[in-house]
Amino acid sequence: MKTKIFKPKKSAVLTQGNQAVVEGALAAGVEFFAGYPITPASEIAEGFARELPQIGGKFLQMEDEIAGMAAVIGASLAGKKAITATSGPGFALKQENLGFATMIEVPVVVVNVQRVGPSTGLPTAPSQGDVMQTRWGRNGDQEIIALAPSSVAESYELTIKAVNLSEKFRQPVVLLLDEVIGHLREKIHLKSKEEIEIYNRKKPESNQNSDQFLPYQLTDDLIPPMADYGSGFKYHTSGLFHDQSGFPDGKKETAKFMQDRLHNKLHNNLDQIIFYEKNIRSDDNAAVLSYGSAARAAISTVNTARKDNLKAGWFKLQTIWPFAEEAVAELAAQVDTIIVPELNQGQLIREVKKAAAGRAKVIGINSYAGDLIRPEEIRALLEEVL
Amino acid sequence: MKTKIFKPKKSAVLTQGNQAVVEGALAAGVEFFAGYPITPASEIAEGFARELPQIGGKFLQMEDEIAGMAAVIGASLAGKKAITATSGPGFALKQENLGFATMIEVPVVVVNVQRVGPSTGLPTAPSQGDVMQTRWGRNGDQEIIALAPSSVAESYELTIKAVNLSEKFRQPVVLLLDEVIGHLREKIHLKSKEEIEIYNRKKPESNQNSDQFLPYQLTDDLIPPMADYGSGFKYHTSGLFHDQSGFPDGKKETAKFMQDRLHNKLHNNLDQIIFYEKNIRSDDNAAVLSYGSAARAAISTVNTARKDNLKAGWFKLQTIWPFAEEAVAELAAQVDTIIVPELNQGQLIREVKKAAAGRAKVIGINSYAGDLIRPEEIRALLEEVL
Amino acid sequence: MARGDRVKLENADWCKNCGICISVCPTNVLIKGRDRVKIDDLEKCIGCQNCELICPDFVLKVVTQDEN
Amino acid sequence: MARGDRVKLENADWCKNCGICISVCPTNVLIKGRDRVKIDDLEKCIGCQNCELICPDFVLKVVTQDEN
Amino acid sequence: MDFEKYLRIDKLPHIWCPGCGHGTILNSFIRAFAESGLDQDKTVVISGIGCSGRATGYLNFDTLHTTHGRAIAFAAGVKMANPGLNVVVMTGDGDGSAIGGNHLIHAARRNIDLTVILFNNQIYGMTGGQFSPMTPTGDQATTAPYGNIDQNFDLAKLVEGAGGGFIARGATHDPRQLKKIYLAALKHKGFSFVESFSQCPVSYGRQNKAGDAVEMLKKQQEDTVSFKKWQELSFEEKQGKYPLGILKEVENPESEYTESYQKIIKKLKKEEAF
Amino acid sequence: MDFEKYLRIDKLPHIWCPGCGHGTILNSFIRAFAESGLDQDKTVVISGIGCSGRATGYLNFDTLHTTHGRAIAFAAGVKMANPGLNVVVMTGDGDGSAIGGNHLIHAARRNIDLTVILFNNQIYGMTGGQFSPMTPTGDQATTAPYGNIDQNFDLAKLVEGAGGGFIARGATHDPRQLKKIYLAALKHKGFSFVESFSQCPVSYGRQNKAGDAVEMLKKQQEDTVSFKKWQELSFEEKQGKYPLGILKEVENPESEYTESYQKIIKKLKKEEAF
Amino acid sequence: MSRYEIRLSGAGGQGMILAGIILAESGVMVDDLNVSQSQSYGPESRGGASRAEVVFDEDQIDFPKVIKPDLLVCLTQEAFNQYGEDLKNYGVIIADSRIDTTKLKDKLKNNLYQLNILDLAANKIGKEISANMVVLGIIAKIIQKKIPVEFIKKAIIEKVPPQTVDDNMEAFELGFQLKLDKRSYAYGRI
Amino acid sequence: MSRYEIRLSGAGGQGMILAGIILAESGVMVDDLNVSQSQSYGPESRGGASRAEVVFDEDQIDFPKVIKPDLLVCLTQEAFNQYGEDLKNYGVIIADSRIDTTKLKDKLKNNLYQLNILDLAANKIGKEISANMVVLGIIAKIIQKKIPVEFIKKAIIEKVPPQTVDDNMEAFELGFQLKLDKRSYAYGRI
Ligand SMILES: Cc1ncc(C[n+]2csc(CCOP(=O)(O)OP(=O)(O)O)c2C)c(N)n1
Ligand SMILES: Cc1ncc(C[n+]2csc(CCOP(=O)(O)OP(=O)(O)O)c2C)c(N)n1
Ligand code: SF4
Ligand code: SF4
Ligand code: SF4
Ligand code: SF4
Ligand code: SF4
Ligand code: SF4
Ligand SMILES: [Mg+2]
Ligand SMILES: [Mg+2]
Repeated sequence: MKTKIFKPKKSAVLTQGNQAVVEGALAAGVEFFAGYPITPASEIAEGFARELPQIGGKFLQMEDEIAGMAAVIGASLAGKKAITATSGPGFALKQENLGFATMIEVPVVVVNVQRVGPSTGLPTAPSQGDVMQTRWGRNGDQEIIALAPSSVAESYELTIKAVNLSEKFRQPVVLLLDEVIGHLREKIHLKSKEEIEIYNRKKPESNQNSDQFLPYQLTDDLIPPMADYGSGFKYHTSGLFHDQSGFPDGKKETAKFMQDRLHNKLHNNLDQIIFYEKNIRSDDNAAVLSYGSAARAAISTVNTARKDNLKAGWFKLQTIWPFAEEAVAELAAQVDTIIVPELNQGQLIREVKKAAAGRAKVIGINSYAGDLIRPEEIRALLEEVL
Repeated sequence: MKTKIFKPKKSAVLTQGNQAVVEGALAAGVEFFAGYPITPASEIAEGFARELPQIGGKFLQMEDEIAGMAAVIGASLAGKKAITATSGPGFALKQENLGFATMIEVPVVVVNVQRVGPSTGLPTAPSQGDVMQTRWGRNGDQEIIALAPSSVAESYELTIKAVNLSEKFRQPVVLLLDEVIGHLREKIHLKSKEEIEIYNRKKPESNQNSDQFLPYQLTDDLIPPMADYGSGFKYHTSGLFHDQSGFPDGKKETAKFMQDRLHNKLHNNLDQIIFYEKNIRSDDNAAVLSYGSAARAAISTVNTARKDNLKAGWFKLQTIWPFAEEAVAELAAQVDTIIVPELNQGQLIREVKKAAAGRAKVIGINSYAGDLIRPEEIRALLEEVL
Repeated sequence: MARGDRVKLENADWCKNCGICISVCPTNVLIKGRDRVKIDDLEKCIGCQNCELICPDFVLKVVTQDEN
Repeated sequence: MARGDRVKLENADWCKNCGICISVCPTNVLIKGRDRVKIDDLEKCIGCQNCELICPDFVLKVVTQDEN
Repeated sequence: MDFEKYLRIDKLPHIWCPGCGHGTILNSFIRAFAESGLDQDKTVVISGIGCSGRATGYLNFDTLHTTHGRAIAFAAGVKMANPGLNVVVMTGDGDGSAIGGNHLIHAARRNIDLTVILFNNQIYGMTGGQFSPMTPTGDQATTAPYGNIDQNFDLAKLVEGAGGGFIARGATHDPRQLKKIYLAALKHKGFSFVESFSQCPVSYGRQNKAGDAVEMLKKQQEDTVSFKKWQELSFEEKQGKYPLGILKEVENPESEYTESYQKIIKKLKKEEAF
Repeated sequence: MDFEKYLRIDKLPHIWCPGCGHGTILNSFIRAFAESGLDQDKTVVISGIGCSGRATGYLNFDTLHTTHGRAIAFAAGVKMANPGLNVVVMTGDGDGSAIGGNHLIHAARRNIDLTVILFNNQIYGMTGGQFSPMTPTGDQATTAPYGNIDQNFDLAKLVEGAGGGFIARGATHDPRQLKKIYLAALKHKGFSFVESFSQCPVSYGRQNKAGDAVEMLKKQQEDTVSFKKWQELSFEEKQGKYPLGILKEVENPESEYTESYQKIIKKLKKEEAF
Repeated sequence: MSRYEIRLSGAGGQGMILAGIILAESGVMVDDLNVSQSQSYGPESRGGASRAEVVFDEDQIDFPKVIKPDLLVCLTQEAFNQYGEDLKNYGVIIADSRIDTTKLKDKLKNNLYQLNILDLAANKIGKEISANMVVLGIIAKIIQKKIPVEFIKKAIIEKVPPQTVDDNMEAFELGFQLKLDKRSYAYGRI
Repeated sequence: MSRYEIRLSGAGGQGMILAGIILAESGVMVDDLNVSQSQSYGPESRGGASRAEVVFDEDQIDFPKVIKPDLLVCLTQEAFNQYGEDLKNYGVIIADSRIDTTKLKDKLKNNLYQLNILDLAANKIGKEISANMVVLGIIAKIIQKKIPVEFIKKAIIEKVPPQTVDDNMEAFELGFQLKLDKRSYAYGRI
């Protein structure tokens, strides 16, 4: 049997985006995967099936996506960093339990390698059509953290970040790739253990009296310490609104308090959650704001356009949700036009428009039938507005 | 056995919102229900279980919500007007097949009697937390029609409208009630057959040659005629992007063409889809924009406020999606402030803000833990802004 | 089980007066009360635990008599 | 089945050369070709239909000889 | 019985209706658990949504009240992540055999070491009496006002058909047997399934004019017979009768899922060592 | 065989790989259908997602290519809405027994008059060879690089456990029998289930070094035996062998679901008449 | 009548919800009168406090729930403690005699009628469960100018199981006969 | 080298994707060279035209797919028809000799090398499937100034099944030996 052992490798490797997710997750300490295969995300499951048993971790192929989502939540409660991966239609099936994970505050990462929808759509073509599904695919208002890599290297980096954020905020995190990034092979540099910052969930103090343990304790940072199953706390968890003890009481005050805490634990810490890169010069009149695979064309276009003295800059979101409202508002105050290329009919542009609130013109470039947006298209629009 | 036969009844009756949905659906010609019970929507299933066999229609309790959604789509393809009902968590489970229904253009109505989420949340308390889930709960961009009644009478009326719209546009329609409207009993007036306008889906001409039949024919109105199963056309339907013949060809042009047609068949006809009521006087400075149960407090407040000479008006959306962008933009041009009370953390207000684009101040009043918004709260804010 | 074991309303407050214990008692020790079950004649109790084991509400406990 | 029934490459274009038909022919009528199956010796065909029934690609049809 | 040890006393009395059999199931379960010698701190109990789903709130273990129908899938994740934990699932007939039917059969197929206790009250109790896959044909339910036309599952057969290794059926009228079965199920290495007949005097009983809990228990007793006796019955006599007891027990700890996985890990470690 | 009548000739050749057994299943199906005397115009064929799911694209009926795993649920809706239609479901082992397992057992339980043909190639073919609930223990799959540790279902037993009335198993190496079985299944009033062994030389065969389609068919033949013969085998001889043929057929058209429902409608009509 | 709001509160199982529905049904029989009826669901409805509300209005009923009751009925201490002081200043409180009302705000003392509803039902009808019909009788008297007593009786007959009609009507009459003289202004506001 | 784009096209099963991956792997061995490699998935990848792309750049690779190839390989008529004219004006087209190239735009005629790749593989190696290695040999020669031939060979050895290494290397050498003289400017642009 030819097996690949996960161990420090030569640092420069040719890696597929989907495999980079596997490498990133393992580097961040993930020990559990459960899921159900689907194009174009199956390589992630396959990668974990290969790698996890080698480090004593567990790979579980479940009967469907719903079960896969349930199993990773269970594994996380049992103390393991856990991840699942799917694509649009399967992501829809995971939503109910994703909401449950938010409610009971379980760290877990959900990867969605997007393909063109609606429905079965074009299973092997790229899309960014699940940006809004990520934010709103469930009942209720709850926030979610979502990151979107634009390269194989970023797939590796942001997977590590996703795991860390989920651990830090006791919160499910979604990683949005798309078919192009998932299947792209690029040369990337893997990091050594020392180079990687890892965050592990806060646990109850070891001297914590188990009788007084509050699994949803109100702490200063609004993030309750989390006890592994089997560590003696014998605590209760429920998808009903619950008080600090974890028990539902049916009271509206309790629900209100919890809704607010869930919201604030993220919104008090946006600086730790929202990542973006930008290159905007003080005299740029237009900016191309993008994320994921669309960012590749965006940056490429701006780089060439600048050689031709066009006054354009770029802004690349790595964190999609919560949306970088402030930074984008600032951007809108600076430039006249923001161009938002997306592989959908215009999803995140809605947030950009809201943040811009009329201060800058916001124009979308949309490809929603499986083609990448090409630099020429963005260039043409840039020339038009500049 | 004590059974209630569905037949023309005395016109004024005390009816629960959930029962009004049943009455409305039957009046509109619905002959099929499939679903899975869930609080606070179960009375809808129970109503159909009682009524449908009496008119020769079919009630099917399936093993879960996914199957319920599938079955109504199947029934619709077999030529019956079909409906299902659920609440937030079950609605999440229906999303994948709801996307399929949009893709293959099947008329079907999905009722969601909203309760407080996320997750199991507060199952017996009202919410408008699924407004965004309705629009975005699936993979891809596809549009949806969604109506939201604010009273028992409107539940009856809008159910009829929902069935009609779904038939007319070969399109799933979502009806968003909430726990209060669903369980409220009000005196309503049922209509006689003559008073009700019914729309039946367009079918292929009877002399249509079955060999030349194109199940997704490009027609002027962009709505292909729909053949019942068993009527001899032997056509194919798929959740993959397909051409006029119904067969997928994997081509991006086909996908693009189809995405655009699906979008345009609704957007070319917004006047037939978007319903609202308003009472804005030319000198009103503020408007309360609302929908569903929140509209009751909104209108009540405005009516009393006017007695105290406050310059306020109201705007009640019956159609939530597609959003009444134009009408709201117009409203924003007229008043200084738009108040948007919602039983969520602010969902439809996002659309209002986008439409207002800075022309009016848009302020939300949000209750998201199971309490109704009360007239006093709106009044206080009105006084503050006026 | 030691002779002299007898039933006790260990968590009387939890009793919902469902009557199941009464129906399984071989010696008619228990009877319905207004809000909860009552011990009619403790002396008849043979400590068989039928009632304790079936009570859905954890009300009853068979204890050695001196605990009672 | 009338005597004289013989195999025919009814939809030759669809043949994927998988070889299944060859393996089920009792009289070695068929052989692999470059892109598709070939009839080696039609005369050996006994019209048993083994090949027609198992062909996954609807290539083969047994017909009475004069149709061939 | 030391209630305080296994119950969350401060959460009692529970919300179940007077005479609800679910309480008897809990009662029998904690006795079985006490006798099992298993480590309470290393035991996780997981439930779905329904009246039965509320069981976890009263049990003094690590407890998880999940989404409707998915408890077994959560449990599989917990068990795989830490095979050292004892994992018990408490589910309803709707939760476990309607929406959750798939997870049930797949867990049985994989032979993963879970103890699944299905509270079968033959109805959706929590939502007010819609029929479930366990409601007998002909019965009344709020969604079967003219009598249920669905055939009900024989869950023991279903789980056996799925490959389950330990299959048993108990009933609340015989808590002694119920306890014994739970004990055996807890001790069984591999997937174990216990269908537990429970009476729901409210959501099932009222519409079916089944009388109060006491009458329902009497009926339950009449409809059931020990597995041993049942085997001796003629085909005709078996109709409408359900055998109680351990119906199947295959000792095959080798094929238990987490063990099989562990073997792969061990094997790879060895390979690496070379 | 009049291919033009039952196939969409213009869609052929199909996309299946050379030697894929799915084509043989279609071949046998259309022959059975032709013989059945059923009205082609009144017949709907519904599939899920997978290589098997593509079957509907080639069949000249009203055809529906649904979402992954849900074909049976769609079919139930079609059949209930118009019981006059013949409804056939074509599903894969992943589609029908993994994600769609619940719909399968519930349709069997209800005894709704569908003909379910499950293409069992023991693998997720379409997505490139991940193991399915039908992949034998020990086999290779892209998600089981160290050998599959899952136990596979015996689908016939599962469907029987769920209450299915017509259960059969056929295999592509014997298309004559396959056709006969399909014919019987089509004619059976009530739920009928035919597991159909199919070879996947690409997604299954390659990783398992199973050779080409011809070799796989040979192996298939070795692993199977007629139901009649199988019954005469000793317990040991049965191991690893699958019986082929009609394994169970209960004639009970009375309990067919749409009929039972029709009875309610009739009864209510009568009541109204008074 | 202009907007008139009734809140019925008690324990789960005391039939307050049925009473609310019957009141609403009687309102339906009045031409041009609008009716909204709601109740509390949720944990409270199984045990704990239970609440039913009815709003009548000749105009359109904008807000469908009770804003401040004109008429409040409390059958249990728990219900009284929770709702007892939430009513219009001219509103009427009907409380069962078993309830300790000493803590009621002084300014509301005048609005309070304390009546032996439960005892009447238990002793005269022999079923405490009939208390809801006693309550309906009391309310019928209060609102009889606007909703004919016959309509309420008709609604009772339609809504209760046939074999219980007699008992229920008897309980209704008991309630209707109870004395409610001293603060007749309560009637005027209807 | 500055950005250099290669597109390999042929039929599914001709190993174009493996060839692309091997090229990319060889680029990884070059310090400070960035590499992006992609391919077409979808219906085309099972039968029909198949496509693999490799982009090399010493700078960061912004757009990861080929914008306009510097080097285009077509093994089938279908691939040639689809991609044949989409390349930089100074780009190089490598087409198999079986392809009818008469319809190629005149201005591109000079960019075309037509080589008997498939025949070489079929006749000299005995397996047409080795054509992809012949192609790699040709490309290796073209890009040897920037990517050492040894790196490509090493990548081949790593990526093909051990027992096929010899055949594959032989095919590679066949390709490498093919004459490519007349338009040497193609090399200069690398
Ligand atoms: C996704 C989803 N669908 C439906 C429901 C509503 N629901 C809650 S419990 C339940 C049925 C409970 O029945 P059962 O499992 O038999 O438990 P019981 O209450 O009878 O103990 C249903 C349908 C839900 N909470 N979530
Ligand atoms: C919700 C969802 N999950 C997963 C997939 C991906 N998917 C498509 S086909 C398939 C498996 C197909 O296997 P099987 O049913 O055995 O059919 P086969 O291809 O082997 O004929 C999977 C997992 C999907 N399309 N949708
Ligand atoms: S069984 Fe328990 S709850 Fe029921 S009456 Fe007896 S003691 Fe009370
Ligand atoms: S222990 Fe036995 S005898 Fe005593 S009260 Fe209980 S059931 Fe009766
Ligand atoms: S079985 Fe059919 S496809 Fe295969 S080689 Fe023979 S004719 Fe061709
Ligand atoms: S019909 Fe029979 S004998 Fe003739 S070619 Fe086919 S398999 Fe051979
Ligand atoms: S409704 Fe039935 S199952 Fe639920 S608590 Fe009451 S008696 Fe028990
Ligand atoms: S992958 Fe397997 S199942 Fe799919 S078409 Fe190819 S051989 Fe058939
Ligand atoms: Mg139940
Ligand atoms: Mg398969």
